[in-house]
Amino acid sequence: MYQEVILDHYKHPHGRGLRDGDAEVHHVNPTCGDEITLRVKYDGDRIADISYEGQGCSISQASASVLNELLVGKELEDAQKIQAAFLELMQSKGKLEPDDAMEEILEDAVAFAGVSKYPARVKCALLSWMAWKDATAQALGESERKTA
Amino acid sequence: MYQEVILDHYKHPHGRGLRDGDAEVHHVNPTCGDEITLRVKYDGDRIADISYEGQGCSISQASASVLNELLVGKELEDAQKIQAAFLELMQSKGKLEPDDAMEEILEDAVAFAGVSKYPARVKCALLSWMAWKDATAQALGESERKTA
Amino acid sequence: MTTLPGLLTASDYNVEAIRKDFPLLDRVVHDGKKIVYLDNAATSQKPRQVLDALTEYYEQHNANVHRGVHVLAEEATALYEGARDKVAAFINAPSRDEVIFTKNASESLNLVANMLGWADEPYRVDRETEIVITEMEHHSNIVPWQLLSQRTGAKLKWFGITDDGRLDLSNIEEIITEKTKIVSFTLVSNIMGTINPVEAIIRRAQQVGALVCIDASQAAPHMVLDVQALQADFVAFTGHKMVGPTGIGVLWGRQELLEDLPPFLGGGEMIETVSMHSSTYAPAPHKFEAGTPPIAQAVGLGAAVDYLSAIGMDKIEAHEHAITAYAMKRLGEIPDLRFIGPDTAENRAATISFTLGDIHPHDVGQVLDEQGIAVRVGHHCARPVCLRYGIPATTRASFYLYSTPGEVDALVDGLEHVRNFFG
Amino acid sequence: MTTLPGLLTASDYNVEAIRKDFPLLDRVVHDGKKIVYLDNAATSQKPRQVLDALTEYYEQHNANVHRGVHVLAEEATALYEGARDKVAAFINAPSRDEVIFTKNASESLNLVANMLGWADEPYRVDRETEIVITEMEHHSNIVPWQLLSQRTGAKLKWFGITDDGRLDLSNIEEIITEKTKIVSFTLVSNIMGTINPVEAIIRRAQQVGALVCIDASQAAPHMVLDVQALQADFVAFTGHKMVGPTGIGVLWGRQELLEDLPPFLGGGEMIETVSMHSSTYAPAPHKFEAGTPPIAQAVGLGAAVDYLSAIGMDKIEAHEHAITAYAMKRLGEIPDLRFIGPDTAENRAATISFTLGDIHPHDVGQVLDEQGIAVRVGHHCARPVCLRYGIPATTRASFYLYSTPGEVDALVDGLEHVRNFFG
Ligand SMILES: Cc1ncc(COP(=O)(O)O)c(C=O)c1O
Ligand SMILES: Cc1ncc(COP(=O)(O)O)c(C=O)c1O
Repeated sequence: MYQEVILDHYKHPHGRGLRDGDAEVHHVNPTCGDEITLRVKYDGDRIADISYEGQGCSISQASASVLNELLVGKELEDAQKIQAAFLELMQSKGKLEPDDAMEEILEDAVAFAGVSKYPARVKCALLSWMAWKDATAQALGESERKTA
Repeated sequence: MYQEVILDHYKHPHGRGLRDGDAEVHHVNPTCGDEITLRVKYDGDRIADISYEGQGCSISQASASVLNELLVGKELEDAQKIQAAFLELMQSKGKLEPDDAMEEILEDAVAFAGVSKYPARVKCALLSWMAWKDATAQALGESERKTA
Repeated sequence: MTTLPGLLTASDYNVEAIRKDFPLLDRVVHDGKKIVYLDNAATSQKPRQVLDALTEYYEQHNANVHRGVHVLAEEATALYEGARDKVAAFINAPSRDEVIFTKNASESLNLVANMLGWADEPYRVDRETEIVITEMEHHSNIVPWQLLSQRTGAKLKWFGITDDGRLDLSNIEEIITEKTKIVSFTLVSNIMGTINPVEAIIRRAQQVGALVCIDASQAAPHMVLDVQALQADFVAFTGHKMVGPTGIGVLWGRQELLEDLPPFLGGGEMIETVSMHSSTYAPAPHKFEAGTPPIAQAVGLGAAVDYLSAIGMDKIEAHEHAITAYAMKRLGEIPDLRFIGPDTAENRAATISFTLGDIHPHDVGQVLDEQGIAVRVGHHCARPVCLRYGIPATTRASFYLYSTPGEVDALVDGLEHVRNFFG
Repeated sequence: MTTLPGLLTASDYNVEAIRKDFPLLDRVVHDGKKIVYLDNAATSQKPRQVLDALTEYYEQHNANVHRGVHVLAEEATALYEGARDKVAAFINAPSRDEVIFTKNASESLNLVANMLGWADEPYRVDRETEIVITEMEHHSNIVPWQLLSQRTGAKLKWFGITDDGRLDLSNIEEIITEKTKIVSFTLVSNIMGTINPVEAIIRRAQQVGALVCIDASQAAPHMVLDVQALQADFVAFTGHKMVGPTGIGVLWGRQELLEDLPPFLGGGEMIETVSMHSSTYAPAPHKFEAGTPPIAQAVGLGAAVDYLSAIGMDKIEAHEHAITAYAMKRLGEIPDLRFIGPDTAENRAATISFTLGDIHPHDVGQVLDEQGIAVRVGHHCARPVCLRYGIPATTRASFYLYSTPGEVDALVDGLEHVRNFFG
């Protein structure tokens, strides 16, 4: 499961640190103590920034880095498509072989395909993505329920 | 376990019915609903009467009848010896082969030897004996604890 | 015996093949008598498939659940949670997260009582409110409510029983009122076999906004159980009566309720995060599963529902109904035999209580046992029913998917012997 | 490796023969790697002898207990109550009636908390009184007391932990006061392995007349447990950590207390007599065992204590101590490895937590798992300890009677690999 790409993101995370944002959320993975504080900044429907700080395993750290890399600069609608694809991949229990179309959407995030075989780690990979979803809902004033 | 003697006592109980007494107790075997109300009458240290009324299985009924037959007319000290011997027999889990000495003390009550193999029935056989012990304690003003 | 009315033919329901799955049914007692096991309402026997699932779990996958990244922990978790999926499907639960594993039905029922005792409004049971049960409940659906009533001041009320062993609902409007917070009753009586009219009770409870808890301990093993069709709020049952292991029970509850109601037992597994000052709780079902759960036993229960489903609950029900009808007919022919409970096979399950003249049930049971026939005698943890009928105890024969007409015949012959013995 | 200091020789303690009793230890994972099972503090593996006892129970004797006159019911009752005798002897209980079977240690601890919450004076916990625990408790010995404190208004206090993983008793007179009703603490920490000084705490508790509850979940499997020598009032532990089945726990309590304290769960088995209006309760232990108990699991636990006793708890303790000392030495040589807890083998059990540089424990555990080594990572249901040391989680290796020096070596090699991988 430890693809080179994942280790790279882990060792050299993108966009780490807390910067100005429209909303801030704090998510915890109670089973392992992974934590993330994440802020989103929107410029209309465009994601201007995703900044974060947290502690956790290589998977959760790398995943937050990939999230930042993939989503910052995107329109909300596109970001949601990416998020949906990532969620699908992570819930596939290792049974989904990423094809070219998926790779186009998910880019570096396809490296997490192997993680989906490990139920205990799926939550690590999803932590920052769930936090982003939650923060977005808050920032844009929706009242979605927290899906920790 | 159903010795002839037991069936006889069951069908033709001795001294059944409630008569005048110095103390009355009511004992219940909660696992099967056997119940007995028992009165003792003392004449000094001599057991003048044991009267009882109850519902229950052949074992508990026959045992009360045997109790009455054996103990009425006895001195308390002798009665306690008989009671102790009966208790020992009933707790023997079928491993005690009544000898002549025991038979001399217990008379008809040795027929209950077979019952001691059946843990669920031992309580039935002991119900009236425990009630007698309790009633005696009350009648003679002792403060023994109930041993239901 | 294959001409028994209603009995499925061997091609539809091969009872001899089923019996071969149950090692205990070959047990020989009292010098060579093959056991005739008619104590299924107390507990059922276990098929090889369930025992194998237990052994395989312990030999190949045993680990603690939910907390590990190693392969055994993941396998054990998948098996445990997989059992939850199976049970959810078995009772047609809308969501797997509505299935809580407990140690037995008694814990499930205590869990409901305690949730409500500690709940906030609108669920809170307190001195202004009322609890409704029935006179035909198992002690496990009486005592938790008595305790709750004592500890909260709520008033405990109950439905009585008619002479023929049915719930007396004639005063339903006085029993279930605007003050009623919870109505808890058994779907099938464990002493009389009565199948209770769920709909009438639920309708009234819904009118007044009371929650409904159904004790399905004697139903889940024997009939199709569909919690959505039942429309109750909670449904409790127990593994050991449905060919599963001891040590496992289930509480199903509606999701919104499980979200809103407070936890009962505290500890590992049921928390989200703990500090010395305060804790937050995991979402249901974990909120209600404190400590290491009965992992192997849940896996065993999963194998049990697989086993029952493969045969088909509808077929099991039909088989038992035919056996019951036959047993009622043959038992009814015995002089002095008095049924305690409905005297027809309609709306009743395969549990038959009776008295035999004035021979005490203990004696009936003992003499049957000497012939290798295992029935239960006593108050069957439903003493109020005995009080109601003015009897100290009953003899109870209860059948299951592996029972045969031949076993009914053995019982009838055995009872003849009892009558002669004490006659 | 036979020259390890303190390791018993094969004639005294044949670890290879012991390993053969445990089928799971032959399990092969991840393409041919034989499992190295170092997650014993979470749960232990089970010997063939225990699995056989379970199977034999179900195949030969299965029936419900305490209520029947038939031969199976009598056999099942004798086996179940026989298990109680075995457990009583194992912990040197003055009376078998002081041994209550629960589903796990968590239920045992909740039982104590709830008994006291519903008790009359002098035991009653209420807003005038205080509860004392420690910062190194398992969540199962924290949350029940937090709930009790919230629900009664009693104040919850606790002992802190020193930098080297010991209880800080320096302020014992301020923590345990005249207001203290109950002191509940763990004999052995499940995260740090610390063995706590029982005597000092008991002495102070006795001075002020507080009850003492000991969580022996991590002690009962590993050392001689003598409840009379401990002088506590309650002792809780759990079957699955001591080579027994899941689904069974124990609460030992002093007889007078069990007589005086109120029941917790209500239902069948725990009653003396029931009417719709009120019920009376059976004497202990049955008063606290509502519903069909975990019968097979109790029988399995009986077989487990037989198994452990046949080897000898003193020998198991000595074996584990030698393994622990060796592991501490070898792990201590790894750069960046920091022990969380005592850094010597004295007064500590065979459970070792550590961090490895800034590699997250999840990653440590995963890479070890790929090599077939099963350790636990996380907060081990003792999150306050992680908070105390400012870490999110630890990696924990825990040994048992079947652990070998070779498994310690495998762990050390595995950790080297982890360091290189993330280095
Ligand atoms: C110290 C301690 N206490 C209590 C428990 C709870 O035991 P169980 O999960 O079996 O209820 C555990 C183990 O999980 C433990 O290690
Ligand atoms: C109707 C009913 N409810 C509840 C129970 C309690 O089940 P358990 O003893 O498994 O808790 C039983 C069986 O004993 C029962 O028959």
